Amino acid sequence: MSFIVDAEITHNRKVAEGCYNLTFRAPEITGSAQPGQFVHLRCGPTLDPLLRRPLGIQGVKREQELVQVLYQIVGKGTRLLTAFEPGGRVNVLGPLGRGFTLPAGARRAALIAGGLGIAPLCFLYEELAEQGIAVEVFHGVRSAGQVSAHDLIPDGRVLMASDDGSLGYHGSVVKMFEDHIGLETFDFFFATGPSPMLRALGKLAEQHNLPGQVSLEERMGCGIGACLCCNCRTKDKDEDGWRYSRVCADGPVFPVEEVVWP
Amino acid sequence: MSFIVDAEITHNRKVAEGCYNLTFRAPEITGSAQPGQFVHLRCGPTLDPLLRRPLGIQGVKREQELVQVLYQIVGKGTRLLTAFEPGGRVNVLGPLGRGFTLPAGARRAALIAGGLGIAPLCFLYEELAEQGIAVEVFHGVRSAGQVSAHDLIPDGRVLMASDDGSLGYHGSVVKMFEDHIGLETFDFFFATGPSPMLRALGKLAEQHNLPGQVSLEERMGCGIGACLCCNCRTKDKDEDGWRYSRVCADGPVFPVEEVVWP
Amino acid sequence: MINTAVELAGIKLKNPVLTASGTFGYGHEYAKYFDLSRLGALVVKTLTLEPRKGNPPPRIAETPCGMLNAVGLENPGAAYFVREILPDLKQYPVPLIVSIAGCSVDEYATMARLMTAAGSIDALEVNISCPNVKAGGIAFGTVPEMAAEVIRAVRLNTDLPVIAKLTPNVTDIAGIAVVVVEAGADAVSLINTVTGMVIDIERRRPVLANQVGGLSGPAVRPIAVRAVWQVYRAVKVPIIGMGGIMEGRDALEFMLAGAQAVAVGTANLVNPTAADDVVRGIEEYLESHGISDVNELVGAAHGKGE
Amino acid sequence: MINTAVELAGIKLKNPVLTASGTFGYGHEYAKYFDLSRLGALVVKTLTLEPRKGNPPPRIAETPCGMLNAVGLENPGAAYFVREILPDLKQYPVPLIVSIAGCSVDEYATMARLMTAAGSIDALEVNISCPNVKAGGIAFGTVPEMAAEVIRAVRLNTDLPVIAKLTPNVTDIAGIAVVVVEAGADAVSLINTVTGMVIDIERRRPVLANQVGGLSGPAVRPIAVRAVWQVYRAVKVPIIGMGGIMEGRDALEFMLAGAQAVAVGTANLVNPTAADDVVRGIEEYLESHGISDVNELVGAAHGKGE
Ligand SMILES: Cc1cc2nc3c(=O)[nH]c(=O)nc-3n(C[C@H](O)[C@H](O)[C@H](O)COP(=O)(O)OP(=O)(O)OC[C@H]3O[C@@H](n4cnc5c(N)ncnc54)[C@H](O)[C@@H]3O)c2cc1C
Ligand SMILES: Cc1cc2nc3c(=O)[nH]c(=O)nc-3n(C[C@H](O)[C@H](O)[C@H](O)COP(=O)(O)OP(=O)(O)OC[C@H]3O[C@@H](n4cnc5c(N)ncnc54)[C@H](O)[C@@H]3O)c2cc1C
Ligand SMILES: Cc1cc2nc3c(=O)[nH]c(=O)nc-3n(C[C@H](O)[C@H](O)[C@H](O)COP(=O)(O)O)c2cc1C
Ligand SMILES: Cc1cc2nc3c(=O)[nH]c(=O)nc-3n(C[C@H](O)[C@H](O)[C@H](O)COP(=O)(O)O)c2cc1C
Ligand code: FES
Ligand code: FES
Repeated sequence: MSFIVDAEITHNRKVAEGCYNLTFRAPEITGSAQPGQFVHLRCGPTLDPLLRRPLGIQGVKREQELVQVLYQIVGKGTRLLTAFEPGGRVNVLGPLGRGFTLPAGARRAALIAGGLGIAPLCFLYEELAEQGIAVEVFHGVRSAGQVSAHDLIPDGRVLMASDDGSLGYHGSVVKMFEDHIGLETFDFFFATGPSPMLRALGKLAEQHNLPGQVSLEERMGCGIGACLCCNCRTKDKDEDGWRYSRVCADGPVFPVEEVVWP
Repeated sequence: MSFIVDAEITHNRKVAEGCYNLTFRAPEITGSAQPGQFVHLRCGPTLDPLLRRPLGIQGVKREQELVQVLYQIVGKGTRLLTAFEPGGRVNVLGPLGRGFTLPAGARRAALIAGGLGIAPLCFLYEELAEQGIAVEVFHGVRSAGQVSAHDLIPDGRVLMASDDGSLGYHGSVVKMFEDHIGLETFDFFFATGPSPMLRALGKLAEQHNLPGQVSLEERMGCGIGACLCCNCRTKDKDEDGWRYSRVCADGPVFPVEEVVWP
Repeated sequence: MINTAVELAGIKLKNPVLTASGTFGYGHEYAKYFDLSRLGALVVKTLTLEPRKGNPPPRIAETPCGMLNAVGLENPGAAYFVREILPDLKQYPVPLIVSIAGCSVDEYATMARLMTAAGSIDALEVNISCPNVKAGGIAFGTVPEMAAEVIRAVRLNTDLPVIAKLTPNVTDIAGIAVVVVEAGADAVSLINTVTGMVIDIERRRPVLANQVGGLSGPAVRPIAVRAVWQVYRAVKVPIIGMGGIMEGRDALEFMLAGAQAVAVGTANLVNPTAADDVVRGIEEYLESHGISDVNELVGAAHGKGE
Repeated sequence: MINTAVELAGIKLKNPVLTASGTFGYGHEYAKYFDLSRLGALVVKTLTLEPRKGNPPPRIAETPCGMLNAVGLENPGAAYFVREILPDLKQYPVPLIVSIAGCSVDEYATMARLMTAAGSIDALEVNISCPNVKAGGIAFGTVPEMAAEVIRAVRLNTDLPVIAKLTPNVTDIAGIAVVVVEAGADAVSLINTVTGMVIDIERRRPVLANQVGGLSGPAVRPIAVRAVWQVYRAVKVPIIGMGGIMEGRDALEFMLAGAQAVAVGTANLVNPTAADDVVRGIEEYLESHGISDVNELVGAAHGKGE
């Protein structure tokens, strides 16, 4: 079930260069939101921009009925979002999509994020921690000064990687994770981030036969599975070996082995 | 000379149902603005609405470099204007158009306004008062509770008319003014308001051979005389007896005897 | 009592608001957000004989007050639709209009036969924007003779009302309307999307994998209203108007221009309750303006003597 | 050093940014807001042989991210232009392109002769969106043969570069481009406005006195970029791209699609310095992307093998 809510904004603050934390009150959403699901936001009252913007749910505070998202200024829509003020309203559709699911029997999980992909993993982290799953977080950023899992998950086991080496491991988070596969054993991984990173991780998972789930991103229209605008390839038994799935409704989270990488 | 200014907003308050007072700081504009001129405003940061909105200048405070306008919620643009907050910015082009001019030798003037047409006449009133011209204000509104010249020009000689009789004279402001033509003599009149009112006044002026100036309204594009979108008919010596003038650049104020009423 | 019911090529609709093909899936996605029986009729995503995978991603690009889509007629095919989806659709007490397309005249004819045989369908909307493979990929809808041929073939293969859906990508949309009506269309739908393109200046390539896409949304509304206005003067059959309808007042523009019914498209993507909101907006206008029958508005903007 | 100069049908422009005819008057209104010599070239409001009063008001209506205009080619006529305006225009050190139109092929020919004789004009832009009185008011630009005939007549009556300005209200704009180039056009300008309509639901009449108007502004940009893309593949002559350019990045979309130059139209109405802002935006893009010559961008979105 999902809802259209004119939600009261309680926070909209810069947390790092170009990156903001938006919190709004939406009991309809906190009631059922699952880690890996997203919300679809209108960025203003006019017809420009026209479409909603999808943002992963970073966390919910069920008692206070608050939903938190973390967003980065990319273009027109996210830039307009920065002008939203506490006390004002944001029109939200959600929670949407299929979130992460924990396979039966998994005891140790790796959470692997690139950039702001860390947001939905914060939510997942909390749920896994509650269920007593051992979790290690691998987070890659471009450089120090960006939002980092260290700050978002202060009590977690977090390893940071940065492209420029200014924070933690020098290199890609996938490479850092790869180095760890030999050292530790994970029953399962959950990953979010830009498409090239997930693709690299997908190859790695295949090589090492690692089960996991990845959260994909694609440009969206409706967000509810109706317009077929957010397609990605997934494995299928037909002659081509693949079919199109809808990131918004069949995903955004897919079992890594089902994804056909572009 | 006119300017494009990202002006700081100092006030944006409701003054009557559906009617707001917007004040912004724009030394470029206060420097040269004349009564009857207008400013052309952008109503938001996006492409919707696309066009600027013309609003007459209600007054300027030269020392404080403030420009005041009075606007009424009509549609999309003016509705968006109500959300502008002090401290924020409004993009203004102005001052634009040709304002009122006092004919040599005039000693007694009538200012005749319908509805929010009163705004530019407030500015004119001040200038005329400074020049020692005797002024009587005739203001027509739909009913009591709307912005009235009584409040805007508290120290002036003001006569109110209302369509429903709830304030002052019961009937149109043109009719009220007509009743006064016999009683008093005016060298000149200045009028602003909706087109049917000005047309009625135009006929009256012709009958009584009263000289005056009227400020016309038309939908505008550029506001600076380039696009030819804001045409009105004025008298001309050609075979048709009229030509198109540009409300934004040849007006908005025209000598009443030059206007060809639709 | 205010009447919002209209008749469309023999089908009685409780109000003039339809969903635009392709923007409302097969209905059930939206049933979560409002009661579908509030609609005048349900128009489903275009179906073709064989399943189609459609175009690779990205399929969508936002534009000022609009969007481009290049879904490429992804659909599960006629057989699957009849077997798996149609039975489900019957649960909604609302007239059902099925949109069909094909890459050859024969395919259109077959689709008409199959859908008619399937039963519980109230009308066929023929999407003639499909490329004609034989004519080198030129859309059927852009050439009067080809458009007429498709409609004739459909007409011969169904006893359901036939609605021809026209593309605006032509010099003379009224001319196309005239020939499809002569060929047997009981109504015309307009407009389909306008061909457009957005280029990503960082990648220096078109945003859409398909390069060009179909422009829809409020940006095209003036084009659509004009098309309805022109077609209303050219043909006698009812018109279903669409293109950028976001709220009741937009729908009213179309009706005043001559549309007997309207369809809500892109707005569904922005707001899942949009179609219902449009119904309500029309009702409110009729009430506040003291108009007792929505049919009075149809074509009213043409005035008397024109 | 970054090069922003382009060549357009033999004219050297210091940058690819022009003004779109009809949105920049005869230039001097804008000279108050920025130095006109910043422009690649000045394109003035379309002129006809006789003065034209144009259409009654209202001539403008706002639409989502766009506007309709129905100015109706108001202009003071060729003689007045040559006598009163042209001498003034010479003061601006910027190439001058004069837009001409007529209601008959002869009138186009005469206009070409007059303007060529007037001197100090760098090129003629031929606005073929004008209705052909002999052909019952159908716009010259919508029928390939008529478009070609107009361009041939102009070509025979001038030694100035001839730019054909195309209308998007056609099924196949690339086809029209091909015939006007064959008829002698040295360049093509696209797009002119898209026919549209807005209805006032309170008055229940079209907003514009002329009923229909021309849609322009960001709303039409995807249509215009697509047109440039298609025409670039069809002809070898330079293209001047326009339609909804508000800032540098929009202009770059057109160049990447194949435009050698761009024109800023509606944006001038929204912001008098828009054309200058576009020049600056292009310069900034070139700098920040390390591109030394703007010509490298022309058509770059078509990729290599296509
Ligand atoms: C399921 C999902 C979850 C996401 N979660 C987050 C998150 O938690 N935090 C965050 O900062 N970003 C997230 N994104 C990306 C975010 O949606 C885009 O950055 C945002 O839509 C950009 O909008 P814009 O107007 O600023 O950019 P513009 O480039 O102006 O947007 C133009 C169009 O492209 C779309 N678009 C642009 N980039 C993306 C993208 N990467 N993915 C999908 N659509 C895009 C926009 O939605 C819009 O329709 C998520 C995307 C998806 C699909
Ligand atoms: C010279 C001049 C001075 C004006 N001074 C004032 C003033 O001091 N206070 C005030 O409240 N109003 C004034 N108006 C009218 C004001 O411009 C319109 O009410 C306003 O533009 C409506 O915009 P909107 O977006 O709210 O309405 P919408 O109806 O959504 O606007 C749609 C389009 O129509 C135009 N439009 C609508 N109504 C008018 C109108 N009456 N005149 C011109 N264009 C219109 C808009 O500018 C816009 O382009 C003046 C108009 C002119 C021409
Ligand atoms: C995502 C999307 C998919 C569409 N798919 C179809 C389709 O399958 N068949 C069809 O006839 N029209 C299709 N259309 C066109 C719409 O039905 C409609 O004609 C057009 O979008 C204009 O209306 P709008 O502006 O309200 O969306 C589609 C439009 C969109 C936006
Ligand atoms: C108010 C206005 C007047 C116009 N007048 C003319 C004209 O006289 N001749 C012409 O060829 N094009 C004319 N046009 C079309 C523009 O030159 C341009 O082709 C079109 O508006 C698309 O560009 P834009 O979206 O940047 O405005 C006019 C456009 C507008 C908005
Ligand atoms: S965004 Fe519409 S189906 Fe996914
Ligand atoms: S608004 Fe452009 S000329 Fe007056």
